[in-house]
Amino acid sequence: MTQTIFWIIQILLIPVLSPFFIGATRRIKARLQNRAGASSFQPYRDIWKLLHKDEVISEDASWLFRAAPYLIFATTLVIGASIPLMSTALVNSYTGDFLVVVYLLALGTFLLALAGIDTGGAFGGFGSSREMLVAALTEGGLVLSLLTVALISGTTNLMAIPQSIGSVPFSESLPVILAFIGFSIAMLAETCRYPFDNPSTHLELTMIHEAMILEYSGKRLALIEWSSANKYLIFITLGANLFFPRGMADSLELAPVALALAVFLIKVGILCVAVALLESSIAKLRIFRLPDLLFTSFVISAVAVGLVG
Amino acid sequence: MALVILLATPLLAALSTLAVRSRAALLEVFAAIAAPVEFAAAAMIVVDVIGNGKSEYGSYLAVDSLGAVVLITVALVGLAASFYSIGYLREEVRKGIIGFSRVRQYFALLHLFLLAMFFAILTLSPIGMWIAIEATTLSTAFLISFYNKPSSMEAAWKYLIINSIGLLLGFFGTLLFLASSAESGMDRFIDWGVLTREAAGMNPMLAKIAFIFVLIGYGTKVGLAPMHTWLPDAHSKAPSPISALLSGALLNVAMLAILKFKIVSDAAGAADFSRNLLIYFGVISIAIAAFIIILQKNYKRLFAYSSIEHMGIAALGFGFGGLGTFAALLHMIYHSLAKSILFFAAGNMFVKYSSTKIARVKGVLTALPVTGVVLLIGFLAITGMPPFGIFITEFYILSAGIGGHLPVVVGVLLLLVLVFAGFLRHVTGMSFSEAPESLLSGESNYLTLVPPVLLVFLFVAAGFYLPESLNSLINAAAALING
Amino acid sequence: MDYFTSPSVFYAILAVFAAGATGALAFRHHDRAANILGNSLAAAGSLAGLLFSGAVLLEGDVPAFGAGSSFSLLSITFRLDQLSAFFMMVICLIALLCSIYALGYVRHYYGRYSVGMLGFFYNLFIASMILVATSHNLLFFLIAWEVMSLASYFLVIYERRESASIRAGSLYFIMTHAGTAFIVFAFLLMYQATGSLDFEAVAQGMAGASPLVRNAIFISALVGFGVKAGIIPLHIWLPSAHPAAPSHVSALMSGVMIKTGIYMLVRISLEILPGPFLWWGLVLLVIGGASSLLGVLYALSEHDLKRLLAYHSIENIGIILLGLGGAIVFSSAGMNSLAALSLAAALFHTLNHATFKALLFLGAGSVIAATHTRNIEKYGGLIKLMPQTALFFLIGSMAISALPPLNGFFSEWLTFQALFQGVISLDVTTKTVFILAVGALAFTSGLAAACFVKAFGITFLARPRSEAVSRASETGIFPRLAMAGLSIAIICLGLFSGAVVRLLSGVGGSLANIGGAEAADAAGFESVSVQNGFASISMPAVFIGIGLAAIAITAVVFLLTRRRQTVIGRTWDCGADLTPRMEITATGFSRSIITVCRRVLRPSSETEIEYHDANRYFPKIGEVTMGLHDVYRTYIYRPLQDLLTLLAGYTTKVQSGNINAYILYIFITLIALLFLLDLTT
Amino acid sequence: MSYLNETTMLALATVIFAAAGLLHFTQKYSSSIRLYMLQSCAISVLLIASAFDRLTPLLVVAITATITVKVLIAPYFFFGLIKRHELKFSVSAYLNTPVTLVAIAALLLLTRSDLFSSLAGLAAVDEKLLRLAFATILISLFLSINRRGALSQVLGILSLENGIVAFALFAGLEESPGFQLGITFNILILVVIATVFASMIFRKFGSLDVSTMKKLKD
Repeated sequence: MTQTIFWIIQILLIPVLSPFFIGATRRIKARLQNRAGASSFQPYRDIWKLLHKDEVISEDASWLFRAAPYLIFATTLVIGASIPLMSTALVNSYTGDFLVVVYLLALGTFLLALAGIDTGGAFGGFGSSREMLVAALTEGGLVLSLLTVALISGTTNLMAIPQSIGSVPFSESLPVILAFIGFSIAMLAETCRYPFDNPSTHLELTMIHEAMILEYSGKRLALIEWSSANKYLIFITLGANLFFPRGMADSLELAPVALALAVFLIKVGILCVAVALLESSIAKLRIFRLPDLLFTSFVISAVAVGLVG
Repeated sequence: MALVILLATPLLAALSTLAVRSRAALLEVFAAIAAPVEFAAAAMIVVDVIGNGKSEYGSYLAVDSLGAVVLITVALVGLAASFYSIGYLREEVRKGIIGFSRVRQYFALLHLFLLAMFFAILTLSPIGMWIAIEATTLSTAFLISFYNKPSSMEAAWKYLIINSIGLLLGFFGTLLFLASSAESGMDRFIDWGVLTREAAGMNPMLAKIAFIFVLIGYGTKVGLAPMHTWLPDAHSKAPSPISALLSGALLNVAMLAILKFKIVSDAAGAADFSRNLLIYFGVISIAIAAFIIILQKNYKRLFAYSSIEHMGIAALGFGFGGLGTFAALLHMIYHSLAKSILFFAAGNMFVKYSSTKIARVKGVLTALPVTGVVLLIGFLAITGMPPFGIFITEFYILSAGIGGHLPVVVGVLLLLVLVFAGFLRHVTGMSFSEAPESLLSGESNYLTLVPPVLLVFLFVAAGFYLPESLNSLINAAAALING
Repeated sequence: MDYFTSPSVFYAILAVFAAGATGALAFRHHDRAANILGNSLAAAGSLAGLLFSGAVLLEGDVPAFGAGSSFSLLSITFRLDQLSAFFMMVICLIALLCSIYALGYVRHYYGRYSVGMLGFFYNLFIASMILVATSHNLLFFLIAWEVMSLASYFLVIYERRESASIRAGSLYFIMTHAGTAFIVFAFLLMYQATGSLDFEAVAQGMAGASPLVRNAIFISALVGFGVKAGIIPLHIWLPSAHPAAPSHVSALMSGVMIKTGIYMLVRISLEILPGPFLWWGLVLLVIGGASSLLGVLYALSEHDLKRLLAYHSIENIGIILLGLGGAIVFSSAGMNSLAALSLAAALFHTLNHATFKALLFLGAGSVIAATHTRNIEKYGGLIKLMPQTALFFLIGSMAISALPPLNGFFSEWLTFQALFQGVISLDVTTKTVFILAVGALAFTSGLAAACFVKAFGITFLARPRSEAVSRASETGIFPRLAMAGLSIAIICLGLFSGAVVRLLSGVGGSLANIGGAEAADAAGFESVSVQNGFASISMPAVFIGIGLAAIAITAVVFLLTRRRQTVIGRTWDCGADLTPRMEITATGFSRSIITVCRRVLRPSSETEIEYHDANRYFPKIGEVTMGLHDVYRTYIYRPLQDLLTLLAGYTTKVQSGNINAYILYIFITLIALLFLLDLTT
Repeated sequence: MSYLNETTMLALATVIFAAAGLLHFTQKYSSSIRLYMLQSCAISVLLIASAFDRLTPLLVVAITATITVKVLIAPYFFFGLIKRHELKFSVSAYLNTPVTLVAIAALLLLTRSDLFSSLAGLAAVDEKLLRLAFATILISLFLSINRRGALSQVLGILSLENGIVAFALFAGLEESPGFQLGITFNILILVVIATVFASMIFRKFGSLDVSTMKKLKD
C-alpha cells in the first residue's frame, strides 16, 4: 500500500513541482537583477490561463504538430517516474536505466523539432536546426557523466545509483566532481539556459527553444511550457540526487521519506539559486562557441570515466 | 587412322579450295565439310587417348594426354571459327570490302593454318613440331595482312619478323636438346620419348641454356612478355575469326611446345629452373598486360592483351606445379573458349561499327542485342568472375602458389583486379551507352551468332560441370608435366 | 518439425528463386507478367526461407549437406548453423517485404526498362545472398559472393541510360572486386594452413596456424569484407551505388547485402580463427567509431534522400562493428559472457538496421516515384499528400535515431551496455578505446536524430517546395503493405526484444570463441537484464508508460478544455506573405553542424552571381553550391588512380611501335637470362 | 666432317662470322645480298662435307634444295626486289659504325666467356668453332635490331639461321633429310613472303624503313 502511495508521489512530484521551480528560478534571477519579479507561482497561473484560451493552429500544420505536445509531456512523465527522488529503496528496474532517460529526452527533442518545422514558418525551422545541433553535441557529455556515477555504483539504474555515491569517500570523489561539472554543462544545454539559450527571449538572432514553439497557443502551448518545466526539474533532480545523494531515504518508511523530501526540496532550491546566479553573471555565447563548451563537457566526463576504478 | 584423317582433311580442303575458280559457295561448302570432319577426328583421337592413354599412327604420329588437351581447344575453336568465318566473310563481301579471290585466299590459308596446328600436335618429333609451328607463322602472315591496309601490313611484318627470330632461337634450343641425344647415335628418328629418356644423362647446365632458348623462342609465339609485342598488333589486325584462332588455338599449341620441352629439361634435372622461369615470365606478362589494358583504346587489342595475361596465368600455373598444372591446362581450355567468344563478338561489332576503337563503339546492347549479351558474358568470363570456370582455375593456380610464392600470389591478385577494372571500364563504355542514331540496330547474320552463342553455352556448362573423362585426361596430362 | 528443416526444403526454396528468375526472363516481353511472376515467386521463396531459417533457429542446426563437384576443391555444400540461419532469416525477412513492395513499385518501369531482367537479377540476388549465408565451402562461398556482387551490379546499373548509374555501378563493381581479391587471399592463406576449404575443417585446422598467418587472414578479411560492409575509408562506392538501384533493391542492398560482410567477419573472427587477438577488436572499435560518426556527418550534409540513407548505412555498420569489436576484445580476454553480450548487441543491431533501413528506402522509393526527384530541397508537405507513407517513414526515422520505444533504441542500449562492460573490466589502454567508443556512439545517435529531423521534416512537413511535389499522391497498395509490414516488425522487435535477445544469445553462444556463454542474465518479455543486474530494461514498460502517460494527459487536457475552440489560421511570419521559399532548407538545417565539424568534413561552397549591370552592383541571380570536399578521393583514391595511370603510361611505352625495339627486348631477355643462369650456379 | 681439316673449318667459320659482321657495315643492298650469298656458300661447303659419308638420294635432294634456296633463290628474290623498286642504298642503322663495332666486339667477348662452356662442350671438333658459330647467331640477331631496313632484317634472320646451321654442323648434329627439306621449305616460304611484304611496305610507306611503321602502339 505504502509502495503504491510512494509510486503515485514519485510519478506526480515532477509535474506538480516543476512550474514552481521555474518560477522560483525566475524570481531569484529577478531579485539578483534588482527587480521584484513575478511570484514563484506565476507559471501555474500561466498554464491555467493557457488551458482556458482558444487555440490557433496553422493551416500548414499536420497531425504531428497536434500530437507532439502530448507525447512530449508523456515522455517527461515517464522520466519523472524513472529518476531518484526521495528514497533509494524505491527501485524501477523497468525504465530506470539512465540510457532510457537520456533517450526519452531525445525523443521529446526530436518531436519538438519536427513540430517546429511542421508549420512551415521561417522561425520554426532554424529553431529546430539549432536545437538539434545543441542536442546532438550534448549527448556525449551527458552519457559519459552519467556513466561515471553508474560505474562507481556498479549499475546503470538511476534509482540505485545514489546509494553507493553517497558512500564514496571524499578522497575518491574526484570523478564524481568532474562528472558533475560535465553534467552541469549538459544540463544547461538541454534545459535551454544560459549560456546556450535565453529562456525568455524572442529575438530571432538568438532564440532556440522559443523559435520552435512560436506557433503553439492555448492548451498545446501550456503543455509545451509545462514539459520544459518538467525537463528543467528532471535535470536539477538528477544533479541533486545522483551527485549529492546525502539525505535520501534508504527505506520506505513514512518519516525518513518525508525528511528526504524536505532535503530534496532544499537541494533543488540550492541548485536553482546556482542556476540563477550563473545566468545573472554570464553572457550568452555565440552559437558557434557552444560546441567548444559541449566538447569540454564531453572531455571532462570522459576523464571522469577514465578515473573510475 | 583418325590422326591421318585429321591431317588429310585440312590438306584436301586447302587444295580443293585453291582449285575453285569462281563459285564462292563451294568455298563455304568445303569449309563447312572440313571443319566438322576435323572435329570428329579430333574427338575420336581424344576418346582414344582417354581410353588408352595415347593415340598413335605409325611411329611418327602420336597424341598423348597432354597433346589431347591442346587438340580439344584447337579442334573446337577451329570448328567454331570455320563456321563463323563463312558468316563473317559474307558480311565483308556484302559490304564490298573484299572480293572472291580474297575469300578463296582466306579459306585456303585457314585450312593450311589448321593443318599446321594439327601437325604440330600430332608429330612425335621436336623438329617436326618446330617446322609446323613456323608454318603457322607463314600461313597466317597473309591472313593478318588480309585487309591490305598500311596498318595491317605493319602488323603482319612485325608478326613475321619477330616470330621468325623467336622461333629460330627456339630452333636453336631444340638443337641443343637434340645434341645430347645425338651423341648416343646418329641418324635416328629422335622423338619426344627418346629425348626425355636420354635427358637424364644431359649436362644440367646445357639443359638450362637450352630451355632458356626454347622458352624465349616458343614463348614469343605464346605471347609471353616481353616477347609478346607482335601479339596485340596481329590479333587486332587479323579478321576476327583468325584472331580467335590465334588466341584460342595457336597460343595453346605454342605452349604445348614449351611444356614438352619442360618435361625434357625436368628430366635433365632442371625442374626448379624451368619452373622459376615460367613464374617470372608469367608475372611479367600479367603485369604488362594489366597495365596496358587500363589505358587501351582498341577493343581487339584489349582482347589481345588479355590473351597475354591469360597465357601468363597459365605459365604461372605450370611454374607453380602441383595442382597448378592441372588448373593451368584447364585454364587454357577455358581461355580458348572465352577468348573465341570475345573475338567473335568483336567481329560482329566490327562489322556493325566499322571501327575497332572503343570510343567509336556505343550502345552495343541496343544495336546488337545478342552480341551485346555475348560480349558481357565474355567479359565476365575472361576477367575471372564466378560462376564461370576461369575463376576456379585462377583460384586453383593461386592456391598452388600460396605456399612457396606468397609475394607472387599477392601481386597477381592485385593485378587481376586491375585487369578487371580496365575491362569493366571499356566494356561498360561500349555496352550500356546510347547507340548512335544513324546505326540500324539488329544482328547481321545467323552464322555470326550461332558459333559464339553455342560457345557461351558450352563454356558456362564447362564451368559448372567437368566430365569425369575430361577430368582424368587433364589429370593425366598434368601428371606428365609434373613428372 | 524435423522434416521441415531438411535439405530438400532448402533446395526447394532455391528452386523457387530459380523459377522466379527464369520466369521473369522468359516473360521479359510482357512487363506485367514478368513483374508478377518474378516478384511473387521471390516473395514466396523469401517467405519459405523465413519459415525455414526460423525453424532452424528454434529446432537447432542442420548439419552440412550437399554434393561434391567436378572440381576437387569445390563442393556445393551448405550448413545451417545458428549464425547462418540468423542471417538467412534477416535476408528472407527483408526480401519478403521488398518483393511485396516491388509488385507495386516496378510498375513505373513498364515500357521504360526491361522488367524481366530486373526480376531475373533480383531473384538471383536474393538467392545468392542466401547461398552466401549458408555455404559451407570457401570456394563455393566465393562463387556465391561474386554472383551476389554481379547480380547487385546489374541491379545498380538497371537504369542503364543514366550515365550516373553506370558510373556508380562501375565504382561499386571495381571496389567489391578489389575486396574479393583480399578475401581470396585470406581464403588462400586458410587453405595453405589447413589444406581444406570446408568451413568446419578449416576451423579445426586453423588451431595450428601461426599468429602471423592468423593476423594476415584477419587483416585481409577485414579489408575484403569491409569493402562490402562499407566501412570508412572503403565506403566510397556505397553512397553512389545504393541510390542508383531501384528502391526495393536499394533496401535490400543497404539493409541486407552489406550485412553479409558482417556475417563473414563474425564467422572468421569468432569461429574460424581460434583465439582472436586483442588488437583485432580494438581496430574494429576504432573503425566502427569512425565509421559511425563520419557516416552520420556525411549523411547530414546530403540533400539526396537516397544518398542520405546510404550514408546512414555506413553509420549503422559502424555501430554494428562497435558490438563486434567489443565481442572480439572480450573473447580475446577470455570473458565469454561479455563477448556473448557484445555479439548479441551487434547481431541485434544487424537485424534492426535491416528492418528500418529497408523501410526508409522503401519510403524514399515511394516518395521519389511520386515526385520524380531525389533532391529533398524540392520536397515538403508530403505528410498531407502521402499520409501513410509519412507515418511509416516517421517510424523508420525514429527507429534509426534510436528513439525509444522502437527497436533501434534497444540494440543501441545493448551496445552501450557491452561497451560499458569494457570500460569496467579492462586495463587502461583498452578502456580508453571503449570510452571513446561510448562517446562516438552517443554523439552518433544524437547526430542521427538531427539528421532525421532534417530528412523527415524537410521531406514531409511544411509546404511543398516545388510544383511537382505538390501533385504527388499516395503510393499503391503493395508498397504500403510492405512498409506497414516493416513498421510492425520494427515495433515488434522493440516490444519483444527480450525474446530476440534470448534467440541471439543462442546464436552467439554457438560460436567457438564464445563457447556457449549467455548474453543476458534474464531475457523475458517483461525485462532484459545483463551482467548480474548491472543494467536492466523493459521495453514493454517504456512502450506502455509513454502510451498511458499520453492517454492520461490527453484525457486531462480534453476535460479541462473541451469548451475551447481551435481555430485554423495562417502561420505567422512577421506579417510577410509566407512562401515555401522562407522555409528552412536541408542545406540550411545541417549547415550549422557542418560548420562545427568543418575540420573533419571540409565543407566547400561555390558562389555564382549574375549581375544586372556591368559595375556589378545589382545582382540578378545568386547561386551558392555547398558541398564537401571528398577527402577520400582526394587523398586516397585519386592518388592511387594517378599512380596506376602513370604506371600504365610507362608500361604503354613498352609497346612503342618500333620493331627494332621489339627485337631488342627479345635479345636483352636472352642475354639477361643467360647471365642469370650464370649467377645462380 | 672428317673430310675437312680443322684449319679449313676454322676458315669457313670465320667466313660465316665475318659475313654476319660485315653485314652491319654495308651500305648498298647489293653488297649485303652478296655477303649473304658468301655466307651461304660457306654453309653449303660445310653441309656437303658433313653429309659426304652417308649420302642417300633423299639427303642429296635435301642438301641440293637447301643450297639452291640459300645461294640462289633467296638472293634472286632479293635482287628482284631492289631492282623492281630501284633501291640502292640501305636504310641507315641506329648505331654508328664505331659503336656497332664495340657492340660486336662485346658480343664476341661474351661468347668467349665461361658462361657457354657447357655449350662449347658439345663440340665434335674444336670448341672455338662452336663459339664462333654462336657469336654469328648473336651478331645476326643484333643485325635485325640495329638495322631499320626491311631487307636487312630479313637478311639478319637468314644469317641467324645460317649461324644455327653452322652451330649444328660443328656440334655434329644432323637432321634427317625429311626434316631438312621441311626446314628448307619453310625458309623458302619465309623468303617469298618477306619479299612480298617488303615490296608492299615499299608501296605503302614509300621506303623500306621499318621504323616508319609506328602506327600500332599501346
